[in-house]
Amino acid sequence: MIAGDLYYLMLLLFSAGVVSVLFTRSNAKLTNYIAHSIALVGSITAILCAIFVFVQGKVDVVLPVALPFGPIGGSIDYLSAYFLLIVGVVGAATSIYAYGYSQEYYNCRLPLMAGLYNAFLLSMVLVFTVSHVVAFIIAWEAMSVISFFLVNHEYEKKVNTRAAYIYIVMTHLGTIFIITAFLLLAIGAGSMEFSQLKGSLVSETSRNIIFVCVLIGFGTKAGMVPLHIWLPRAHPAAPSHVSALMSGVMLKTAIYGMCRFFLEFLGTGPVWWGTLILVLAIITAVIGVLFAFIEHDIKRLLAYSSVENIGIILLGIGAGMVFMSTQQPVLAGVAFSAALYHVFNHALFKSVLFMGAGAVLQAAHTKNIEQLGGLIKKMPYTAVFFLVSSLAIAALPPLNGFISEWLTFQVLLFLPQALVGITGKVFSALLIALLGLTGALAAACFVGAFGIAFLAKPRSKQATEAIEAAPPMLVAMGILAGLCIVLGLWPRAMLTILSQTLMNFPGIDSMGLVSHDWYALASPTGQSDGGISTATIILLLLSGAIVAILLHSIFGKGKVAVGEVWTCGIVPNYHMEYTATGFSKSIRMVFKSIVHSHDETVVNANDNQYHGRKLFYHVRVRYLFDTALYRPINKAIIRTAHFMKSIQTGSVQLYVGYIMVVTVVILIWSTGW
Amino acid sequence: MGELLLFALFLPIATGLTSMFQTTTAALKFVNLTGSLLISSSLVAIVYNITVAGSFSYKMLYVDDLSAVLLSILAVLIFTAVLFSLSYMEKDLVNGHITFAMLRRYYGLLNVLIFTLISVLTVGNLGLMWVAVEATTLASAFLVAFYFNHSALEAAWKYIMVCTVGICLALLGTTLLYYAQVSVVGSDFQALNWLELTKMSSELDPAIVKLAFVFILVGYGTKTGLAPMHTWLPDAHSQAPTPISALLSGVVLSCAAYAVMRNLIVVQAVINHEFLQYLLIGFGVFSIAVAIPFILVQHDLKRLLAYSSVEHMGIVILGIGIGTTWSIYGALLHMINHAIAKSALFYMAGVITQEYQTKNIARIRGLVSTMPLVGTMFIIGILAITGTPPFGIFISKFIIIGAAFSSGRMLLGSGVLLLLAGIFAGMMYYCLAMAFGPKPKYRAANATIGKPALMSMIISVGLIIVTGLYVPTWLNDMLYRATAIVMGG
Amino acid sequence: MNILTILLLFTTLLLTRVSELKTAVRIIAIQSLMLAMACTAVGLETGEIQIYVAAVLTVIIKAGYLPYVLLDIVHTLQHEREDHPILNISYSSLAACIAIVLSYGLIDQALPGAGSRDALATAVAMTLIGLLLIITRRQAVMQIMGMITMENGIYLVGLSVTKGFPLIIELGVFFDVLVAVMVLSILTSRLKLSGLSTDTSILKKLKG
Amino acid sequence: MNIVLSVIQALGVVLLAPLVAGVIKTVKARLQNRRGPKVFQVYFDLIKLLNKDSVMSTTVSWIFKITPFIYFASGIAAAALVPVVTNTSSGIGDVFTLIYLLALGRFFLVLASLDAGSAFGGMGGAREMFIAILVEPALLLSMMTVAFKAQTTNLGIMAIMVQSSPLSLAYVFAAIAFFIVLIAETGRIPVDNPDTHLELTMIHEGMTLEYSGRKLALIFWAAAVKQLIMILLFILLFLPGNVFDGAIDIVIKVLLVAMVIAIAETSTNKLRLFKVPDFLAVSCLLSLLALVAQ
Repeated sequence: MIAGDLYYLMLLLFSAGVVSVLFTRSNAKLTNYIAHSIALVGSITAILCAIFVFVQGKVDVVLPVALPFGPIGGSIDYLSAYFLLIVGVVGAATSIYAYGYSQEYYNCRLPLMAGLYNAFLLSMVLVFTVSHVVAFIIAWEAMSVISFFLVNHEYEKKVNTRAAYIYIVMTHLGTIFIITAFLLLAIGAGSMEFSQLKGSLVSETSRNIIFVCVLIGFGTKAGMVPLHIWLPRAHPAAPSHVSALMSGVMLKTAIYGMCRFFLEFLGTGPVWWGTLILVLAIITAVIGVLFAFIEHDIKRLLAYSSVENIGIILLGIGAGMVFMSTQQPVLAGVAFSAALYHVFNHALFKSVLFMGAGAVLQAAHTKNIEQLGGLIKKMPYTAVFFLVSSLAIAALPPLNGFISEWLTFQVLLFLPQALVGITGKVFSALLIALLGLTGALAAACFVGAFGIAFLAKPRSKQATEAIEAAPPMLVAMGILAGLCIVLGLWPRAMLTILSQTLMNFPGIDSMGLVSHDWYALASPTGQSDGGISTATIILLLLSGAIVAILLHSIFGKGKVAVGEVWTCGIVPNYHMEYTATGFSKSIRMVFKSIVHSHDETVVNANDNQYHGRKLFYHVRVRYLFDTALYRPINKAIIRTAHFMKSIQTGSVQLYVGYIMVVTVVILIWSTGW
Repeated sequence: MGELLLFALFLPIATGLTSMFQTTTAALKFVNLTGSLLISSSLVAIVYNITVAGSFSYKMLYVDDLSAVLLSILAVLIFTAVLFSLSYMEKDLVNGHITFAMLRRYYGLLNVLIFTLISVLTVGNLGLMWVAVEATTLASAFLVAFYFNHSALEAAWKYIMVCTVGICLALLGTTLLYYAQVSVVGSDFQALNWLELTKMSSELDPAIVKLAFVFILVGYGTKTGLAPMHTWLPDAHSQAPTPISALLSGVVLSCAAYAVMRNLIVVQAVINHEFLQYLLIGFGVFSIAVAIPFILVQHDLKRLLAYSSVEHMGIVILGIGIGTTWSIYGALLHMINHAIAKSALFYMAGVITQEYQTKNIARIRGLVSTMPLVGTMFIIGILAITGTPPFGIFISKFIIIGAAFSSGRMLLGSGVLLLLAGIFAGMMYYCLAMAFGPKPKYRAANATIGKPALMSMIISVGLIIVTGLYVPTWLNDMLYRATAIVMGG
Repeated sequence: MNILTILLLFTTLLLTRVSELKTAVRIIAIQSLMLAMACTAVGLETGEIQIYVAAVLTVIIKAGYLPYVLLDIVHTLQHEREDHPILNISYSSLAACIAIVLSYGLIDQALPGAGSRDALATAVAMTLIGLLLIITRRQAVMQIMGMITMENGIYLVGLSVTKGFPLIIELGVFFDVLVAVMVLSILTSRLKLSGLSTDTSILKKLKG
Repeated sequence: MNIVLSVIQALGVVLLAPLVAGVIKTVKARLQNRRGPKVFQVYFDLIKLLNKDSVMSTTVSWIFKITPFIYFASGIAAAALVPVVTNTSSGIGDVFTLIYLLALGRFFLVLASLDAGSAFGGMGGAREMFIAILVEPALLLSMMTVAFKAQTTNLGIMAIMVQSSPLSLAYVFAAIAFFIVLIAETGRIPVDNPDTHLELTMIHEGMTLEYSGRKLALIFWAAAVKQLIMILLFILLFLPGNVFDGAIDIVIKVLLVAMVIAIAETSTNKLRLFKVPDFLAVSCLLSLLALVAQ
């Protein structure tokens, strides 16, 4: 099997990448190029491996570890291959990007970072491919720990360490639920091999418990509200290409896990499973995008938008489960295709956005978009790629985001077939409306981000001095942005892969969407005229543009005078430009119950009231879930701990007393047996 | 073989005596290094013999695979501990914390402690085992009080008081067990030899045996550091010289657990299994739970580690209590992993406290910048001790939890997982606080760590990392045989 | 035999009432002597040599050497007496009585018909009262007393149910007791030297 | 075949859109007892603008330059999707496509408004986005009332279904709901005032403030197109049954709706910006009622 060999080669390469930094650590340049080249080759190998699996069928491999659980192996079926493909594509791009971006870190522990970067890719690959409970959990936790170190890489900033701490604790809590879910299945099956785990072997109650555990466990990793608090902290803290990987791929490991459980292990469940997921999903989407919209730190903004997109993906999964439980395989197939399609899309454009943010950060040394502006002239290519991916993430045609969003909408449209009755109808309608709200908010959010960061005049000195990013970074962004367009125009390619990915799972018929002509997107119900055609859309847009150009030039070529903006007679400067704060003000006011910003104050920095007033506008947003949920819990725990500590008073008499009491108690208790 | 055993018992005495007569630090170091090497290698030889030739009995001495597991721990820890002491204690000497006479006494007592530990693991008789266990307490008492400052004295006093009271109860239990044996066969017979006891265990009077086991469990449990008898543990660990803390939590606790197991083997034939399981599981879970608040809110680095020992002994006893093959296997493996990881952590804590001249966590900052290697290993160690993959402790923890599940105690399993998460949160919090953050101005500005100390840490950490992904076959088989012994097969 | 047990019980109860350390040590000595006599009594019954050895050892170590050492320490610490025990004199003797009742109950419950009932009950009571002393007394020396009492109690248990351990174990136990008390007394004198009183209830620096 | 039809139809919509705008203007003027401009005045305005030279700010980038074309193109593309002549246009007329095409135009227009770097532009853009965010769910909800019944989002099928079904309470609710959306989407009183340049109230005008000459013409035109599209959607999806047959019916309905808009505009006065959410909430509630009533 070529795929198997490629797999081992890939593992070998990534491990080599980890080891290589030990030898090259003296020379930063060398470290950068060698380590990241290895990562690049490894990622490409991953892509090839995935392709071969799709061509030749699933392969099984054995991992070189000796643990008291018997032989531990991996198996790369289509689902694994699909996610392997994602790792490969994004990993390759980020590796190229790293050539340029790592120069920031030449005197900031680059060897460590490069090594961890390779290890991170390795761990993610393993998570997607291993087929043994213990191996999965080891890979899973290793992934978390490695990314934790990467988040904490710039530990000179206290906030990063804090973020890393919250991240590792949250993810550890999540892992507990995952372990519980796995063990419950494993004792049912009497084996820890994935192939043996079957939901049919455990009781109904434990199936429900497993479902809840999976939801919490993987939901924590995915950043499902209200378990998302680590995400907007951790992602910005990591180096940008790592943030790209974390948002683009690592979050998807959770989706992968959910798919494994819901499609393979647990089997079809009651309707409330899917419904619960749907509810959580829509909450996640709306909350995420709201917080993204009011955010000024561009990387935090992107992180919150990841939360939103996870919500959209979960919508697909939830709907799919509902359809599975009501025996509608075709619709289930569509739903899961929508989810997985969006998984890939989000991996692409979110990576580009994070890379773009990284380029901006490198050029202007700030993540605060209020400080930026006018970058479109300084960094034209970055701007283009950022714009393309913004359009994609805003789900605008003719880009890939639109396709997956359209599919999701279709799925929700047909939801009443599963959730019959008026409530089902109203529920679905609300879901659609809220998804629409999410989409609009996302569009607004990225209009704001791009408009404030890249357009108009620079708002600070460093923004004025910004320069275009290094060629490798541009190449990396270009590749992925290009893929965004391709997948937007050529949905059939992805849908074919998806249909194969979902083929073998029970209760799913994924063939419905693959239509005969390359550009078309068939309707979920297969009826002839329910679908859309990307070709038509692009054609119409082009013809419209032509008409516009004709109109524009029909009356000869008019002169174009160039002049300053009229600002009531004052020389225009950047103080007059609209700010991100202002841009999101109205939304902050309408949704104040969720994104309530307390103490919005205007401060006069200049002590003289009348002459040379210098006004600053301060906003502090109250993060609902921190203040309302996590801080109280934290306080309570610490208080209890303080109280409990009073048992160790230091009095030896008391200590001996404990022994006496214990003895007597046990003696009395033992007489009962 | 018998000679080998005697040799192993004799060596530490010899080393101790010779080191009492040394006059230079160099000579002292040489003697102890060679001594420890010899002791460890002889122990390794014993373990090897057991793995190939099975159990072996010689006069009052008896070793089998169960002892072999503990002996292999002992072999590793004796070597690393002595190796670490070489540079650590010398630094104390240079800093003027101790005099040369004290140094000599240190090595003397250390070897006595080693002797008692070996004898605990090699005697074949519950009564003698009691004597040996009590002897470990007494031998280590002066080591706890080594610096003879106020807190050291206090710690030692509590250590002896609490432990001896506990051990007295164990003696009471042993006496009752003896009574049970005597009332079956005459007193002239192989008294308290556990092979005999195990043979006839089914004939013993359940009521007395139960009574006896309660006392024995409370007694040895005190030494094992089970809550609520653990109270001596943090004091002793935090005041003793660091190598001793490592030995205490690595070996002494494990040896006490070993004593519990030995008695368990005898009694489980007659006592209601439910009762035993509830008792042990109860103690185990309670120990884990009690450790949490002290780890969540802690100011003293060594106490932090000490409470983590309480937790881990809880896990071990829990594993034994669940009582399936799988769980006991896990418990034994957990003993090994914990011993190595915790000793490594204590060594690092020792170096850190020496460089920063404080045990106060709040004053320790920027480890990775002051001493990169130790800092990194410290983080790894903390991750390992909190049961994060891919390190050994995760494997054994996972096995025990898995056993809890497969024995139908799902709630117990996931509950324990949650408790462990609490401990993880606490440990990581302080670990990050110490490892990162700003580089201190004056403290540990130019940290100099002795080669031997570094070596011992590297060995231990290396072992932690290896055992995470690779459990050698001989160890695997040995553990399975030991498990069979504990199961009473 | 019975008389001896009664006397042992009496000495033990007496121990809960004294506050003068010297007296306490003397009482311990007497108690140990009683124990030795009990030993010999058992020896007379069974006629086993090892029990006589045990008796001799008891006399030498517990009744002779240890009290001597302890008295030594008590001399070094002037006018240290158990003035304010955690549980005052009358209450602690009340607790002692409860302990006796408890032990009788325990014996009847757990080991009916094992050895002589009174001896066993006395032994268990001594153990409990020993614990009680450790818990309710502040003075280091008094706690040592408590411990020795416990030891004696357990020894008496052994004596009354199994006619004593095999010799080798016996020796080991004696050795341990000896060393334990030695260590404790050294620590006590160290406490004294390090400028503290030997009031163990102020040893509360290490907590949490 | 379908493509050609739809392109023709799109051109038709484009050509007629200014007329509708003119009609609304005239009717409104008459209601206010003014003579008002001629019905065809809008065409003259556009031609005049197309002849003019234009001024461009120094700060703007290529975004500003291409926006008018994209805006216009998205308008035309959207127009092609509305099933006026192309009733069962397979694979083209899709609700979500239409909505997101309009969103595409808006996206760029708002970017352009930020591009010039003037306070008014930003303000206009921010408000436009604000309105759009609130309109989106209302629009979708009202559309769903029909789509759920038709079990598809293809406009053609939906239109046929609607035209062939009798008038019911559901349609009344849905129609009102969508009419509110229409007002908000096309930026008319009481949400926005299309013909004011008063800084504090303007939204759409604010965004286009920096445009002049032929680019402004394109944007105006596209806006008119968008308005006509919304009116057509209203007619086709929310007014079941047809009085006359074929094109006449649609024309008459369009004129009627235009008058209704004019009346609505004269009889109400502009809402405060933060009253708009309540206004749209009404629409959402009506849509839900319509759903329930089906």
